[in-house]
Amino acid sequence: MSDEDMMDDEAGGGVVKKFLYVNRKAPYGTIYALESLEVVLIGAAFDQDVSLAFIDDGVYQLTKGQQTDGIGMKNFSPTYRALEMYDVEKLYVDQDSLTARGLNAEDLIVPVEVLNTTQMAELMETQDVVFSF
Amino acid sequence: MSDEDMMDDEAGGGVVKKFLYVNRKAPYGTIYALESLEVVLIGAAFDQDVSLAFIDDGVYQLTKGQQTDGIGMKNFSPTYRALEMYDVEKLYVDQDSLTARGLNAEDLIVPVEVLNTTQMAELMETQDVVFSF
Amino acid sequence: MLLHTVNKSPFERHSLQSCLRFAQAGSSILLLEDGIYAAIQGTQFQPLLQEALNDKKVYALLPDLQARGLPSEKIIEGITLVDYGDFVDLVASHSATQAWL
Amino acid sequence: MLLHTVNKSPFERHSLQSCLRFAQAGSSILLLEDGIYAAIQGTQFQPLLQEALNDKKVYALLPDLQARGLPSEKIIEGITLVDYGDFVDLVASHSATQAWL
Amino acid sequence: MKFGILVNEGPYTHQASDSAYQFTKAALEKGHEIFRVFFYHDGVNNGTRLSVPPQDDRHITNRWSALAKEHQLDLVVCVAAAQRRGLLDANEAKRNGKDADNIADGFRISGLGQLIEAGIQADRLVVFGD
Amino acid sequence: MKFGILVNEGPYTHQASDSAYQFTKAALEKGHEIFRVFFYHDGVNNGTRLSVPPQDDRHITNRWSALAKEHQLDLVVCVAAAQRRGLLDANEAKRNGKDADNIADGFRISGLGQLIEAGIQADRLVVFGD
Repeated sequence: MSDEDMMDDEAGGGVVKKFLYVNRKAPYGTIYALESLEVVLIGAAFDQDVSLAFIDDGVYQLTKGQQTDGIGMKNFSPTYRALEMYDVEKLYVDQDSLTARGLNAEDLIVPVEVLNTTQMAELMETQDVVFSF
Repeated sequence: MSDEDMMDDEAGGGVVKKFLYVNRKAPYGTIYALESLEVVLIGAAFDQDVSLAFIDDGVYQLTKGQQTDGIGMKNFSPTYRALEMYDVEKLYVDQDSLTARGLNAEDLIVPVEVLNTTQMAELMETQDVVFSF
Repeated sequence: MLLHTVNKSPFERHSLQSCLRFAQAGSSILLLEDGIYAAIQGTQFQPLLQEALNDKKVYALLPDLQARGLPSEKIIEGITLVDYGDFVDLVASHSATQAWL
Repeated sequence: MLLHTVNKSPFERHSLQSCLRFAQAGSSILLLEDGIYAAIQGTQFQPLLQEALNDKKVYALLPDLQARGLPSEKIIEGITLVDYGDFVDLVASHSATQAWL
Repeated sequence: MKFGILVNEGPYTHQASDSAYQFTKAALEKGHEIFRVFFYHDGVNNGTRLSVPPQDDRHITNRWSALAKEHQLDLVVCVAAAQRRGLLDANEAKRNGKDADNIADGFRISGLGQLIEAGIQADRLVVFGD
Repeated sequence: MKFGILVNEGPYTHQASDSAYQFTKAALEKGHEIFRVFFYHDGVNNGTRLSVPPQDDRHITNRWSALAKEHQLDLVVCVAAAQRRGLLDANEAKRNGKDADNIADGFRISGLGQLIEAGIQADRLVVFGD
């Protein structure tokens, strides 16, 4: 991250809002997953109440075993493991999205909380700010 | 169109190939429909055997009654009517795509030939070059 | 309650279905850009929208409908047509906006 | 015969279904980029792919599978894994390529 | 009310920037305040001064610049996304050893923190994308 | 065999340019000829020399430039699409009264006729897009 990314640290001035990052896109085919993660990392410095939701193809961002040498891109999936150090600990994954893709929580690179549709919908309803990319 | 667009006129040197332009995207939400049409217009100068296929949301490109003042864009649908002057006369529309959208040939701004799936598939198979945008 | 926005054609992408799966009773859904194609009568999506209308408000952005040549009389009954000013009001009157990109 | 390419996730877009509707017996389909998610066993798309395999060849780009962490043993039987060089050969050995963008 | 606007896509290719512009204009007309318009992903390309659209088409960048001038809007382009895609101001060009810059009037380059700040400070954040 | 390559999307945002590059490289390694790589829609943004990706990431534009230099590839950016999106060479900048240009080494700007010509002259045309 460049210097500028840090210069607004603490610009919130004590306000704590509920921020939800909604991840619905697969990695590598498009850049949204990677650039969303960059926002999460920068945003972590602002001490807001941050949650990440992985829905639809967004669950593919978290799969184990990504090896990107063949496509010449950087494998950014280990960064999800670093989120804990940034105190970003609320990672929620949609159960139906996992099931539809033949995946379960053990296939994912980080520990997550798996939510059913109602739980995820309720999580969304409590948010102050919803980021989608 | 700018001067450069014309400078390669007749670059084909007598070869006649079957060119198919496959239009599967709705207009205005993205620019693909408009910029595809720009290729068709330039390509018309090259005297190739040109066909246009409208499939899936591509059939929405041809709907009558488009009025774009409210979104501040230019309505480019009348350009499809000009294709005939460029000797681009083979416009094929997928029947199933029309039906799924509650449309029929009378809802379209230009006369087209409506094809069933098998006919469209056979048209595709005969092509030398398939452009998709 | 949330305002959900859907800007994708339901024939091309699954955004609308995902939105409808998570939208709570009492929330609102705004169809805009290519999302407005979901508002038309007589497609496979009409039952989904009608079910949503039972306990949610559904809006469609009129300038986007007009651009795409869709006459107002083909819109599913119960869907409210709005302009950009109304869109602003909708954002203001809901607790937050969630875009189903 | 045509080589069809599909680079979109079948969970996100309808490109795969459209491709399969028009792909003729004897033609080939290459899944690449996010399109490779269609090649996995146990999803709703497996029956579609298996039907396609009856009279068409289906290929999936291995570098894209690896990038996305999909092990080869989870691929539907009958789908052939290829690299970029094989992709070139496939284009060369088919009459034309149609990209289902 | 204070609005934050996030634009995720570049000009012309997707309608996102158009919808964001119409929304922003309508909000201003209703007397609302626009805390910031943040351009991310390909959205950074809205900030180029080198764009020459056809004469019968809208000029998306100039339209944003004019609205910013009229209403003192804060149009912020994400520095990381902009570097990837080749959108630079004079400082960034110099810092990265580039011989030209291409940012338009009324846009400024800054960090992602400006987006988070918009989320915190604005009463509502609205996202326009693909 | 002679291949024509069409790239419809810009760098980084979509994988299209990456896949096109890998395909082109593989085709050259197999001894095929690349008649032309044509950049259309947002694909024109692959031709900017102002891009500064993170140091641990690939440099998509430089990669194309290097491949073009090594194999005398013809990398053509569509003029109409480029004007819309602010990708200019020195001539285009002058012609349109712009104070800067941003095209990278090895790319040239020309008309859509060059794409049609690629369709005619190449044995196969392969499209990479969104």
